[in-house]
Amino acid sequence: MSGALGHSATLFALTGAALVGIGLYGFVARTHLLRRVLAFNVIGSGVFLFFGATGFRRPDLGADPAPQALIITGIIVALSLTALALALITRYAALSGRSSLEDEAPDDEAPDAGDERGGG
Amino acid sequence: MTPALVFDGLLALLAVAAAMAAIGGRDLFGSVAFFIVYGLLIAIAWVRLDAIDVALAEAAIGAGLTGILLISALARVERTASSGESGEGGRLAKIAAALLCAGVAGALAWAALALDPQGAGLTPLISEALPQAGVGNPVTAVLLNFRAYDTLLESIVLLFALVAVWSLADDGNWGGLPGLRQHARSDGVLATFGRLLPPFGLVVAVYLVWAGSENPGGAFQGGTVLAAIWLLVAMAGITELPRVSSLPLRAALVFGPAFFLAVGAIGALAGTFLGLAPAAAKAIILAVEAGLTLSIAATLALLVAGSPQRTQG
Amino acid sequence: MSAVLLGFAAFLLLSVAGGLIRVLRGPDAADRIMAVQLIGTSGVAVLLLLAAAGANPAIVDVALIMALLAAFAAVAFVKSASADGLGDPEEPDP
Amino acid sequence: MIAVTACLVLPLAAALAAIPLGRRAPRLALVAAPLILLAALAVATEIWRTGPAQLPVGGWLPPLGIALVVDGLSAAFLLTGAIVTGAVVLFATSIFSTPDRETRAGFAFWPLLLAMWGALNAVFLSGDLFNLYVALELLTLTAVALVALDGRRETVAAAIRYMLFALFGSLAYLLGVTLIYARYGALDIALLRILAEPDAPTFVAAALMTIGLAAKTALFPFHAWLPPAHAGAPAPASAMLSALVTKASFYIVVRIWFDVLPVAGNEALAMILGAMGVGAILFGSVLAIGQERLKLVVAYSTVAQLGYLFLMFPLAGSGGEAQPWAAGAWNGGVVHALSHAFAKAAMFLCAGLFAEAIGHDRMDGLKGVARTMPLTVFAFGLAAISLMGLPPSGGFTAKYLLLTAAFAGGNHFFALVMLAGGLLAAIYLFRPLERAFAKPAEGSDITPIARWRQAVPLVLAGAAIALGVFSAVPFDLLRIGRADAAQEGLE
Repeated sequence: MSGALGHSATLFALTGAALVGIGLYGFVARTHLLRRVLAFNVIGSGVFLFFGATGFRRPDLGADPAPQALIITGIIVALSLTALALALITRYAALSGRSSLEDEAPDDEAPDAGDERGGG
Repeated sequence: MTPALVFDGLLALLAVAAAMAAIGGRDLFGSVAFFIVYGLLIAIAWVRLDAIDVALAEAAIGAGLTGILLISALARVERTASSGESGEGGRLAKIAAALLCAGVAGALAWAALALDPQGAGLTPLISEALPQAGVGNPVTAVLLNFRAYDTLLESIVLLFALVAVWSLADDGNWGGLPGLRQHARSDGVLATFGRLLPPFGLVVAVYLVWAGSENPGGAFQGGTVLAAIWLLVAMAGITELPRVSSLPLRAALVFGPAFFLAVGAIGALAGTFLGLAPAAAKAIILAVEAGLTLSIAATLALLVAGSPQRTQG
Repeated sequence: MSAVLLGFAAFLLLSVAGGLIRVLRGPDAADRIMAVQLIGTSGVAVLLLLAAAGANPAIVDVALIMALLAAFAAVAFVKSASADGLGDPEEPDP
Repeated sequence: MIAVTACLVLPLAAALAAIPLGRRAPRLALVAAPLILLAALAVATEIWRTGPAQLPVGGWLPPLGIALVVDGLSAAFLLTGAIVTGAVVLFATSIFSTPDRETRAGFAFWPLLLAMWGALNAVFLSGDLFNLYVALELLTLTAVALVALDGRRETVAAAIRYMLFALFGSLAYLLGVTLIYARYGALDIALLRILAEPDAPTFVAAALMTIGLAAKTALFPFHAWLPPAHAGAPAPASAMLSALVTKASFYIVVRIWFDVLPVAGNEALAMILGAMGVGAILFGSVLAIGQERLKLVVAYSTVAQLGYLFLMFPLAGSGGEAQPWAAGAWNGGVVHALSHAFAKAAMFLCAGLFAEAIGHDRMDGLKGVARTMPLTVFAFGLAAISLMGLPPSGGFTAKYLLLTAAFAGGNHFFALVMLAGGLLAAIYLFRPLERAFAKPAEGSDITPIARWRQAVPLVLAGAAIALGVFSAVPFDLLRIGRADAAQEGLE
C-alpha cells in the first residue's frame, strides 16, 4: 500500500490502526463497564475500517466485496455481543448497585465467590 | 493536496478525535454522544472506501442501534448504580496501558504498510462467479450465496443474543412485557412523530431489501429500519411490544433463521449443503432475505427493549 | 466538478468539528443532544454532496438511513432525559 | 456426506425449535440428542472407511466459498462433544423441566444448550478462519448466558468478567483473520497451508489469533475469569463449559498451528505458549489445593489441565522439520483434550449431584457421601484417576505421550512440570475423596438422588478410562487426514 500513498486507503488503514489503539486503551484502562463496552465497539469499528481499507488497495477494481460482506457480518456479531454485555451490566447494576467490577467485596455466602483475583 | 485528500484527512482526524473523546471523557452521557457522532463519521468513511453496503450497515447498526442501546443502558444503570469510575489504576498503570496500545496500533500500521499494494483479494473471482449467483450486487452475492453459511450462523447469533438477554430477566416477570411502560403526551411531538414516521420507514425498509439484490442494501439494513420504526411507535406510547411468552412473536423471531436453515438442509438432501441452483438462486435469495428481514426487525426491536420487566401492561 | 463538491463537503466537516466542541463543552445533556443532531444533519449533507461528487445514487440511501436513525436517536435521547426515563418532556407532571 | 450436514443442522434446528416450544423443549432435546450422536458416529465411520474429506458449502470452492473439513481430528471432537452433550441433556432434564408453567431458567437453558452444541459442531467442522469466528461467537454468547443463568449477583459478575475476556479474545482473533485475508486473499485453512509464508503480516496475524484464542481458552495468565464462571454456572452448564467450550478455542489453535503456521517459524511463540502452559499447571494446581468449595476445586483443576494442552506446541516442535517425537506430542495433546473433556464433565456433574444431595458444595459437607452415594463417588474417583494421569486412563496415555516427547526432545523442564502437576492433582483430588470416605458428620441431612442420574457421570468417567484402555481406536481415528506438521517422523 505504501506505493499508493496519496490514495485514501492507506490513510484509512492507519486510522483504523489508531482507532484500535485508542479503543484498546479504553478497554484496559477504564473501569466503568459501559465505557468498556463502548471501547469494545471503537476497537471493533477500527478493525473493520482497517480491513475495509486493505480491501480497497486497487481503486481500479473497486472495493473488494468479500471484506465488505465479512464486515457486515462482523457488525451484526458485534451488535449481538454488545446487546448481551449491556444487558448483563444493567442486571449487575440492579443487583449490586455498582457500575464497575473492581473492589468487589468477597461474599462468603456465595458458593462461587472466588477468593482469588490475581492474574491477567 | 487534492480536495479528496483534504476531505479524507479531515474526516479521519475527526473520527479519531471523537473516539478519543468517547474513551477519555469523564461524563458518560457525553461519551455516548461522542460515540454516536463517531459512528456517523465512520459511516462517511465507508462511503469514501466505496463500501456503500457497509456504510448503510454502519449508519443503521453501528451508529444507530448501538448508540441507542448504549443510551438506554446508561439510563437504566444510572437509575440503580452509583456512578463514578472509582478504582481506576494509577498513573504508572495508565502509562503502561497507553504504551501497550500504541504498540498494537504501531504493529498494525507496520503490517498494513508491508502489504502488497497490488493485492486484489477476491475481486476477480467474485466478478467471475457473479453471473451464477442470482443477484447483481456482489456483496449480497457473498452474503447470501458464496458465504451464505456465515450469514446463516450470524442470523442465529443475533437471535440467541436476544435469548441470552431474556435469560437475565427477573424470575417473577418471566413471560411478561419487555422493558418498562412507555408513555407520551397523546397529541405531543413524540406521539405525532410515532404516527407520521411509520409509513415512511416501511417504504424505506422494503426498498432497502428489494434494492439489496442489485444495489447496496439488504436484509440487515432493512430489518434495522423496520425495528427502529416499531420501537418508535412503542416509545410514543401508541402500541405495546408483545409479551415474551407470545407464540406469534416467538414464531416471527425464529422464522427467518429457520427458513434459511431449511433451505440449507434441502440443499443438502439434493447434494450440497446451502447449494442454490443458479436458475432458482434469485428467487430463493429474495425469499430468504424477506424472512430474515422480518426476524431481524423483531429481534432488534426486542433487543433494544430489553428483558421482560413487568407482567401487566 | 467533483473536486468542488468535495471541497464543500470538507467545509461541512469543519461545522462537524464545531459541533464536536459543543458536545464536549455541554454543559447540559440537552446541549449535547442538540449538537449531535446538528452533526447528524451535517453528516446527511456531506453524504448528499458525496453522492453528487461520485455520481452514485446509492449514497443517497446512506443519507436517508442516517437521517432516519438520527431522528430515532433523538427520541431515545429525549426519552432518557425525561423524568422516569420512559416519558416525554411535554407531559404534565403526573 | 449427509451426516456432516446433519451434525450442523440438527442441533441448530432443535435450538430454534426450542424457542417457540417452551415447556416442551426438554422432550425435543431428548429426541434430538440421540440423532445428533448418531450423525457424529456416522461421520466418524464414514471417514474411517473413505478417508478425510473437504466439503464446499453451497458448492463454492475456497477461496470464494467456505469448506467444511472432516478428518480424524474433527470426527474425534465431534464424537466427544456428542457424548458429553448427550449425557448433559439427559442429566439436565430433571433440573430444567417445567411441567406446569414456563419459567425463566427452564425456558432459556434448552435453546442455549442446543445452540451451544450447534456452535461446537460448527467449530469442529469449519475449515474457514472467518466462519470459525462466527461459530466461536455463537459459542461465547451461549456460554456467557449459561454462566449467568442462576441470576445471582455473583454469577452475573462472573459472566461479565468472562464476557470481557471473551470480547478481548474475539477482537484479537478477528484482527488476525483480517490480516491473513489482506495478505493472502484467502481464509481457507487448507489453502493457507499452501500459501502461507514466514513474513511480517503472517507473524503478527498468528500472534494475534493465538493470543485471542488463548484468552478464550482461559490459558494462564488469561485464566482469572474461569473459576468463578465455571463454578457459578448450573452443574450441567459447568460440565459443558469446562469440558467442551474451552476445547473449542484450543481446537482452533491446533488447526492454525499445525496447518497454517508450520512455515512461519514460530519457535519463540511456541516457547511462550509452553511457558504459559507451565504457569497454568503450577498456578491452577496450587490454587485448587486451597479451595474450600468442591466446584472451585474442579474449576481450578480445569485451569491447570488446560496448561498441559499448550505444552503440545513447544513439544511437537514448530518449523516443520522432521522431529520423530512430534506425532507423539500432537497425539498426547489431543488425547488429553478428549479425556479431560470426559473426566471434567463427569466431575462437574458429580459435584452437582453432591450439591443437590447435601444442599451446598462446601468440602466439609462431603463427609460420608461415599456411603449414601457410592455410585457418584465411584464416578468422581474414576474421573480423578484420569485427571491425575494414572493408568489405565486416557489421561495417563496423554501424559505418557507428552512426557515421552519431552524427554526425546530434551525438554526436561517441561517433563518435570508435568510430573509435578500430576502430583499436585493427586493432592487436590485426594482432599474431596478423603472427605467422601470419612465418617459422616452428625445430623447431616442428605437428599436421595435417583440412581439413573448417578449413572450419567459414571458413563462419562468410564469413557475417560476407556480412552486409555482402548487407545488404539482414537489413535487410528486421529491419524486420518492429520496435518503433515503433526506427522513428521511418524513410523
